[in-house]
Amino acid sequence: MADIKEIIAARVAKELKDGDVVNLGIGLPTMVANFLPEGVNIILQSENGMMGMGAAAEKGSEDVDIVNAGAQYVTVNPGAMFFDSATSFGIIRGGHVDATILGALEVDQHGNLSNWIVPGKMVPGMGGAMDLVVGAKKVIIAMQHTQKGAHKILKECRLPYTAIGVVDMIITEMGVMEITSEGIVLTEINEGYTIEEVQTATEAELIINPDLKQS
Amino acid sequence: MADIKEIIAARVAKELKDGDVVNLGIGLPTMVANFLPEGVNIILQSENGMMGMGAAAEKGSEDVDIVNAGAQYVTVNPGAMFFDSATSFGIIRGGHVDATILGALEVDQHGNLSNWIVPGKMVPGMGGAMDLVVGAKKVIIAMQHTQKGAHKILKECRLPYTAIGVVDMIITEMGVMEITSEGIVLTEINEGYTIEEVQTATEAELIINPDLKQS
Amino acid sequence: MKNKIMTAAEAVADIKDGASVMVGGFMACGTPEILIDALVKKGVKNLTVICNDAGVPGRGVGKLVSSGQIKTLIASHVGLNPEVAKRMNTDIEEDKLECILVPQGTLAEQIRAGGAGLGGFLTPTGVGTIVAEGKEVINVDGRDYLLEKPLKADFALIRGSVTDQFGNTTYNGTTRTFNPMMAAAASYVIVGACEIVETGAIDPNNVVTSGIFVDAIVGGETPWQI
Amino acid sequence: MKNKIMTAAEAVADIKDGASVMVGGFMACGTPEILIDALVKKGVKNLTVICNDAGVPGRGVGKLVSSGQIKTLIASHVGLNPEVAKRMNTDIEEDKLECILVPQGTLAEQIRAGGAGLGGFLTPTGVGTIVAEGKEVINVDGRDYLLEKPLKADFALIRGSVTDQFGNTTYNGTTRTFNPMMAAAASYVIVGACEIVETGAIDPNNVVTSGIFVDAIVGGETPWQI
Repeated sequence: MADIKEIIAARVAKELKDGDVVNLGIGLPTMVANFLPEGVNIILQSENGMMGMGAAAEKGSEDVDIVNAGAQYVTVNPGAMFFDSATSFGIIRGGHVDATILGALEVDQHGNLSNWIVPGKMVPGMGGAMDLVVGAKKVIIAMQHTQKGAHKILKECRLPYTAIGVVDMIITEMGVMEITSEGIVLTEINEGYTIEEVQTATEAELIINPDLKQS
Repeated sequence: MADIKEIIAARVAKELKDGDVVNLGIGLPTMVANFLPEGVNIILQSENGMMGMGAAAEKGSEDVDIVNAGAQYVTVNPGAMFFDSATSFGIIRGGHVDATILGALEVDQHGNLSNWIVPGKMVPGMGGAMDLVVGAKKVIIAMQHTQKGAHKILKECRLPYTAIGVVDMIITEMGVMEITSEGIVLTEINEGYTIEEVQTATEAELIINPDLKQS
Repeated sequence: MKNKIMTAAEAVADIKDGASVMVGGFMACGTPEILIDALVKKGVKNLTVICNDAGVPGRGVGKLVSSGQIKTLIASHVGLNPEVAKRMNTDIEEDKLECILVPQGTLAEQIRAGGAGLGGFLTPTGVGTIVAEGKEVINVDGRDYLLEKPLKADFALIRGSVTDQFGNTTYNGTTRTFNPMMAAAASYVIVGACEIVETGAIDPNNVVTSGIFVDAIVGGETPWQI
Repeated sequence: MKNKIMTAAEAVADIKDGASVMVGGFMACGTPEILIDALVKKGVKNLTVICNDAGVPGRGVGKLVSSGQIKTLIASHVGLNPEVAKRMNTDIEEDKLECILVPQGTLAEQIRAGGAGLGGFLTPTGVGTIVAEGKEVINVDGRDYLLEKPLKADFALIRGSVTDQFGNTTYNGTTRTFNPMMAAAASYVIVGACEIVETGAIDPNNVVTSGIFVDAIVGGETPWQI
């Protein structure tokens, strides 16, 4: 069986269309680029100042002036462009990024997101996350369904918000959920899980799509 | 006797220091660049997107992609730079232009300026003037003292304002005036004019500097 | 990815009566004449045109003024095109032009804000003048500012000096003007390009406008002849 | 015109205790290490440092965190430098660091506004979060925005890839980051340059930061060694 993170990343990749401008968060989201369907080329935006980011740089041939938002050496694709941080966030906040894919500490049924601070414990700063989730056309949360069994998909977020009402879709190893004005709709369930199991792993009450897909 | 416009432009030139960033309006102000003292090099900003503008382009060797704000073909000096209009007005509004020199329809004793519209008669638009006079560190009005005898230096502007309280200095063929919180101070008077003549040509009451210079 | 290179007629095909159209350039330096010409030929009416100025008769936006296709012109300066005043004051209803004058720095920043997802900005420009009429005045740290709102448009007509097939664009000299901000502030962006090169041929450090903003590229734009 | 080229020690000579200092770069990529080193050597205290992040220990702003010279850090992310959390929570008064966290896009725009003479701007970022605390919420056309104010500083430490003798600067790759906005938003601007060239050697179309912003140029900045 494939790694859980790979399963999630592969499913996220199916949400992307050819030519989409996409910002991938650090960690699992970065893996999405490895699972793009044939014929789908996306343009990666990196908030530190790059459009058209390529793959990680090979050891020994790094350009030390070119890093991604995780400070790792990367390459650029033909047609790439560098810009300053104000321009970068103009692109992000201005709705020119088709999709941003990132992890979460908590998401709730209103589409609220908390992923940047655990008061008193972890205060790394929000970086570009607040702008990304407010600005991108589509916000996809890619994460494991629970944190070692503890609910992450909640009725109401308990941690301080990153932004309110911004999440469009949650993709976990259990399936795919869409945030609607009625609540969280389970649209796909992964092989090996029952609806009951997904609901048990979710604090918010799931609406089951009548056309629920099994995958 | 030198041309009146040349007298004014030559006097304005003495206000500029080596290294100053200066925006010159169309017409008389443009002539200021011809009268810079020895050793004084200024950097001309052109609001249509250029720092380090040079002289007018010679006929036959124009670069059609390089014009000044009056749409005339110009050259650039070594160390020049081109930028977009938002950047250009960021420079202007941000206080990075040391002096802007422009004409006026009316100036008043509060430093209010009217130079962009005569309602019902002349409605060309303000162009960059409103930003320039609000943003530049020093606003010098260079103009003939009267409009065919009609007052232009007033107690209160009658035409719609370009901006309020922005004018620092007025230079005419009659002399030099500074705008202070007490009113307009005559600091220099040109050869051939008496204080009475200058006052008669001025609606606002002039304060005569005890150290009034004759030039 | 999709091919963005097309004819001028194809590029302006979706511009309909009543559309809002941003046009780059300053006194027509930096304005894509081939796209203006295509718009004149198409003959759409009641356009809202957003441009620094009205060009001059026979050049730039001036052509659209003369052809009577503009209903509302948002610009900072129209004094070099006498046709504008004539149409502002005409009694012939269908020739009538409304002109909204905006300080040049405010106009540039409004378009930037439109593309950058800002809800507005505070500028000291225009405080105490008729530009302030109807606008909110906000005092920040003792100084008054006008709250100016963002500007967006349905279309932008951009002039590129060098454009690659993806749409990455550079501008030569003072042709840059309003083009980069407009490219980000319009729903559908057309570049009239002087030169089209292979994607990747422009140094990524020197690209000014990203191809992600560009929907259509039309070659054959030529420098203005003196 | 005056010669701007000097040593790092000369360039930072006027930075006194309590000064506010903007530092370019993103995780130290684009940060002028030679200027940071000069500031560490000078040993000034109680600095307010404005930077995207806290660098990493031993690199970029991280050196100033470790040396205890920063009293207040305004940044968007400090998670890659554990020294920051330690100093935020210390009981030793003189080691204590206050950290003001700002969304990255807001920080970039605040610095831009500072340099561009804007009194503030309206951003949707942070609405409904703790970032909104104490800030005015303004509704424009049905959407809520936070009013964010401009940021300026006494000094800016900029990293240039190529700088001419007048100060015109270009940035290679992702070193551009906050450098261009900071160059316009500080009273005294120092460039740590990887390469210094004759004035006029950089194509005027490709200059990113104008030399008019630059007060001092220090050569000898070297790319980070892996």
